[in-house]
Amino acid sequence: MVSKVLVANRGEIACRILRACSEAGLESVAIYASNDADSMFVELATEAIMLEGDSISETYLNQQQILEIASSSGCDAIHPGFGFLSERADFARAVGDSGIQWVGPSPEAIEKMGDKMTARITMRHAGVPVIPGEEIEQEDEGEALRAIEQASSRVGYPLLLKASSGGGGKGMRAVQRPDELLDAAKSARREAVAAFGDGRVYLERLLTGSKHVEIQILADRTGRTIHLGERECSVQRRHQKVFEEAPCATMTEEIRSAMGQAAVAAAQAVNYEGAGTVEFLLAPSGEFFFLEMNTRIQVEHPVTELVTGVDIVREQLRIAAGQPMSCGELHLRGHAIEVRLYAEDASNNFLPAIGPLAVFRPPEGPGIRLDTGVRQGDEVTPNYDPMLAKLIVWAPSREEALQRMRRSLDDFVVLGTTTNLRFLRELCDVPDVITGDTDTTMIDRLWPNGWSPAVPPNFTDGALLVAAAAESAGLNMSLSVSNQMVGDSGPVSPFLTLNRRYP
Amino acid sequence: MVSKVLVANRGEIACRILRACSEAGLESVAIYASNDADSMFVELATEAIMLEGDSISETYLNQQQILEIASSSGCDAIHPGFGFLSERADFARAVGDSGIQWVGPSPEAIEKMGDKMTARITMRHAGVPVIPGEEIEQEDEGEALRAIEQASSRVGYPLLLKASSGGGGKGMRAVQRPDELLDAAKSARREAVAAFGDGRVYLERLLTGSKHVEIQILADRTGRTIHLGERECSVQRRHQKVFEEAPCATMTEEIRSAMGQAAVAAAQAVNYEGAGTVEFLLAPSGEFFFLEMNTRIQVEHPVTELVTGVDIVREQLRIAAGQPMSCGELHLRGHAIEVRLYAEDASNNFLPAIGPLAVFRPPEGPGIRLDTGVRQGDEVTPNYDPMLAKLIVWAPSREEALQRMRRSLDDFVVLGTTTNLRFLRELCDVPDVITGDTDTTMIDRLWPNGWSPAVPPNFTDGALLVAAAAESAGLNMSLSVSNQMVGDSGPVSPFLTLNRRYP
Amino acid sequence: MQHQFKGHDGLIEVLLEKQGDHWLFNGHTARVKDSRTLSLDLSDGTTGQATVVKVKDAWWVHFQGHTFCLERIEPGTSDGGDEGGLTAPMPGKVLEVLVQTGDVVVAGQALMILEAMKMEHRIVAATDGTISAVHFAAGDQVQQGSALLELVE
Amino acid sequence: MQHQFKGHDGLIEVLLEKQGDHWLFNGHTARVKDSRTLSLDLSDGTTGQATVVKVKDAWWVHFQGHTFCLERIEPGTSDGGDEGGLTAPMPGKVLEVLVQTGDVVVAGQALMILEAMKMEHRIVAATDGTISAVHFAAGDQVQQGSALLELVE
Repeated sequence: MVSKVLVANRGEIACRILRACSEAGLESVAIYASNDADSMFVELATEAIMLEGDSISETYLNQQQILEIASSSGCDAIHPGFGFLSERADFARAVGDSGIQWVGPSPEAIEKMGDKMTARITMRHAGVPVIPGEEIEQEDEGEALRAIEQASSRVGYPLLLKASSGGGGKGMRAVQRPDELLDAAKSARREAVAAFGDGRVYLERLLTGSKHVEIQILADRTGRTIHLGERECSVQRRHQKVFEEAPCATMTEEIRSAMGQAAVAAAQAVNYEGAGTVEFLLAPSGEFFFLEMNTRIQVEHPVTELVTGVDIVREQLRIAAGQPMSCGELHLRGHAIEVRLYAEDASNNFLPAIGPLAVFRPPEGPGIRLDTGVRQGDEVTPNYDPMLAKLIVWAPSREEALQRMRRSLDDFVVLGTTTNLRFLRELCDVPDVITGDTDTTMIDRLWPNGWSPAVPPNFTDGALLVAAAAESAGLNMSLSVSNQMVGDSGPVSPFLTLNRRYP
Repeated sequence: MVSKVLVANRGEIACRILRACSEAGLESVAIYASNDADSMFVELATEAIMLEGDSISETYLNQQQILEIASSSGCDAIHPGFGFLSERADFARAVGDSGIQWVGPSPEAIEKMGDKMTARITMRHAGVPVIPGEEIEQEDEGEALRAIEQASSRVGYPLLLKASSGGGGKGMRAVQRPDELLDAAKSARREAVAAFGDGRVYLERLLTGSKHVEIQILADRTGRTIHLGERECSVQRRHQKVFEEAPCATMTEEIRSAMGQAAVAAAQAVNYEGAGTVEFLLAPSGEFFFLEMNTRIQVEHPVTELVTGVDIVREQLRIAAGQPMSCGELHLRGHAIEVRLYAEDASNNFLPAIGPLAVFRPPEGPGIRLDTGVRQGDEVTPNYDPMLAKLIVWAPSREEALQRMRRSLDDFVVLGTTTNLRFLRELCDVPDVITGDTDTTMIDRLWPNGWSPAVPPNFTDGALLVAAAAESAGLNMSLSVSNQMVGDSGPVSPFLTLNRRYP
Repeated sequence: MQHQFKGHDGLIEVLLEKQGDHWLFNGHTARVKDSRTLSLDLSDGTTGQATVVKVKDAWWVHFQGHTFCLERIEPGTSDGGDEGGLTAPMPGKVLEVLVQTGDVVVAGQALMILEAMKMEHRIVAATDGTISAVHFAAGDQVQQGSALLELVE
Repeated sequence: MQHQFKGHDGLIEVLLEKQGDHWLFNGHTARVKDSRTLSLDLSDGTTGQATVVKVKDAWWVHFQGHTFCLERIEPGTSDGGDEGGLTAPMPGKVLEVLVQTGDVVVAGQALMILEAMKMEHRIVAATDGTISAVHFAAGDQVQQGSALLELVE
């Protein structure tokens, strides 16, 4: 039985989960750091409890404190969302030991998939294709380097060195020629030790021109494990996805079926429970290889929800409560695209940006979904991830979905903080995106020297005119307000300036 | 070819159509009365042209003026939306005669379905079941009354008198006993003459306890006519729908198939083209009877879009351009519910209300669609229909859709103008709504003496506390603003007060 | 503080208490979060955010799916400790300014006299304090809601 | 009127003309719709709504999918005919009030002197007109954006 869920997360995914709890008739508890006191997700829970401490490790990563809050507030389940503690097997184990239901797979499944070398070996045993390569078991530096050298000739060049505990590109090195190998191996190990306290690396053949395609999995305790089709997430900048879609434009029924079966086999190999994602590299040849499994809900889950009609978060809650998943036979319908709106300067190497969301006006109309944890008047701070929102569109066809995405991005107004809106909009006009011929190196290939916006000269003139006219017409009355409202919750409240006149 | 579309409508349906044009890459022209200059739909068109004149007949019903604007602005198509000129055969004919494409069926189809007596006869010939009854062809009052009296004994009591040109309950009388017949017939004819200049009436058996179920139709010029399943719209107040869903909760595959075939036959009988709706009464016995056909897009089309995945407005535009419709084989998926948010006092016989939308904050989250033509800061005036928005939710099951609708209505904040939000919210808890046992008399049956909200006493106390605290804390600074911003466009612009200090 | 609202069956009196930044009434507690939002904590344990806005004389309140429109009765004179009193209650004309910048005033003291809707209205100090600014002079037209004076406690 | 903005390669000068309620620059036209929206009519026939907001010194503008952040260079003195001049350009203190309600003034005439950021700023009339209200007196503290005086053309 699950009746009261603690959501151990913040921002848009906390909003997503808290609303699902509300619709499912479950009570919910939000936990928040003091700098999140006015954030939207805090308002969506039945109860909200402030975390003591300042840094992330004292708050959202503080297992002990979160467990105590869960117990004292009478929660019988914890949903970790993604990031933070979602893939910490020790936390999942501690939650279970406290008699609280973990909304996710067993600690053992998290461990097996969390160590990439173990995952490769497990998958190979389960008959799931992995990227040709070799694990290096030696821990001693000298022995490891010798083993890497020997393995490299078997794997072949170009190759990829990857840290077993790695993630987000850390401890990863592409090696083009044998003479680069030793330096690359040493630096990859150094980085991996620094970042994860674990220098183990493995070698993989470097597959260029491949697509990143992943399969959504659901498994319940009745023994049913199904896949919900694929998502393509090849369009990445700095190893982070920005443009995701379902289905994959170049997918065939045969590959989908084979990949889906492989993903189900991967999940069953670790007795998986709940929602998870098996990531593959899909080579132009149609061959695909296991990359890793994410043992949690994924940022891009909405595109799968829109084409399958399955509410993945509701199913997570059902499965955690011991119920069978509710979805029956699945049919993919239409096409969904998600873009990630970041507070970042796409024209300056995607550097994170901060500032007030002086105007935050999402697009409207049918087929548009916005998953966000911010609203107009909020402040973007350097404290957390700079993702502001996920804009997701659905349409009957991929062409119509791209049309709808273009209009949605054109209509999306965010002022006061630099965002990647225009970068996302230009992506929609890239020929490779239009044809679906995207691969993981596309952005680097298209903009080797960095991206900068193509602005019609007349538009720059027009913007100057607007700014000058607004200044002359005295619209800068809003100036003081934009500053005052910063950090304030609720819909924009420009009256604070006035109110503050009366101390 | 269609390249530039004039939208001869206003409000939310104009927004819906203009966005569809934008996504389809079509240019668009909005026409607006001067009191709509700051309305949202005006901003969504490629061009916006103001109509001269004040009253509706001088503006949105002014065929001549609209045709001239269409010609002079180079439009090659006119989309009439619903209401206004959408079912005026003479306008459809004039549009066609000007060489402009009418987005809708032929003038002949509109005429045949517009006159209800003709429609009954046409349907009977096409083999579509109509409600047992008789048409009264006599025009002379004395002869007509005699014919009505004779027909009444064949039709049986209780019966319904309906004006042939009627609509919206005008010229309609329920007659329970023979001694009420003559008075009812005279007054129905009087009302019909006054409202439509046409006193012809017909008799129908009064079918109590029936559901209002309608079938969405699409027909293109390649000869393909399909139905998109049913909508149930039984929940009505004052003959107007407020709660619509797809599919109908009690529908069987057999009835859907038979009703769908009847609807397709009805459309084919008038060589229908475009989107249309065939309305039926569905008796508890499973028998169904033709009510009327609406030869235009319908207010409640979104629920069909959400369960079929068809973008009906895009298909209208395709069909008008002479292209085949794009949708293939249809599968209904999940459940969609629409409620109509009206500016009205549900506790005072649903009397329309006016006022500023001082706060207008729609619910957020997956599976929610809002079709609206207003935003915070707009003024609700007595000039037009008091419908503010359509809130539509989709979920995998009817139970989940109701859960989502409850949460959405709880989260929807509209302040400054009285709305039916709470009435809609209480509807979601009515046992007949939960089981799906709704019929057209449900609201009258549930609240024979009118509806009033059930408010927990603590909540009233809480609201008083909030109002008193807000007053004491000086939050009424917003007072002057709420008044000033009225009639202003854009996001709330409380600075107008200040700006206006400088003339 | 005391406020009066129009109820279905006559006047409703709300006797408001203040403790720190909390407002109390009948065992319920409210706290201002921003100019449109209050946190509400009812005596039965129900908690949540209320949204509030004033339109003309009425406070509109939304709380957990319920909407209230509470028409406030302005006290006959404005010396009822009304803190909103330093703004113009309606459009009108300044008849007389009774203080100047720097004056020390006591709660209840008349500060300005307005003429509006053919009536005279006294603007009185809600608290003791010092006048830090006077925004209008005799003869000036004022709009509804205009800030008339500033008073620092 | 003239405004300066920071460009990638130095200063950009915008020489603004006003005709009725239209603002003109380089053959393009803009009209204020409300405090956040202007209608824009470019010389190539492109028309649409622009959304605008000022944050600190920068004007943020959105037009048809493009976002601009234009940092404005404040003129050294404020007698450049800037109509925004009747509001306080930054927080500060009123040093001197040079006019009173009812005074007839001409464009360019100094109306008030502010001290802010260790500098004196003259508030000048943008047009000929009559002073209809003076909101602050010498010695008053003002906030950035506060309306200082009212001028009726």
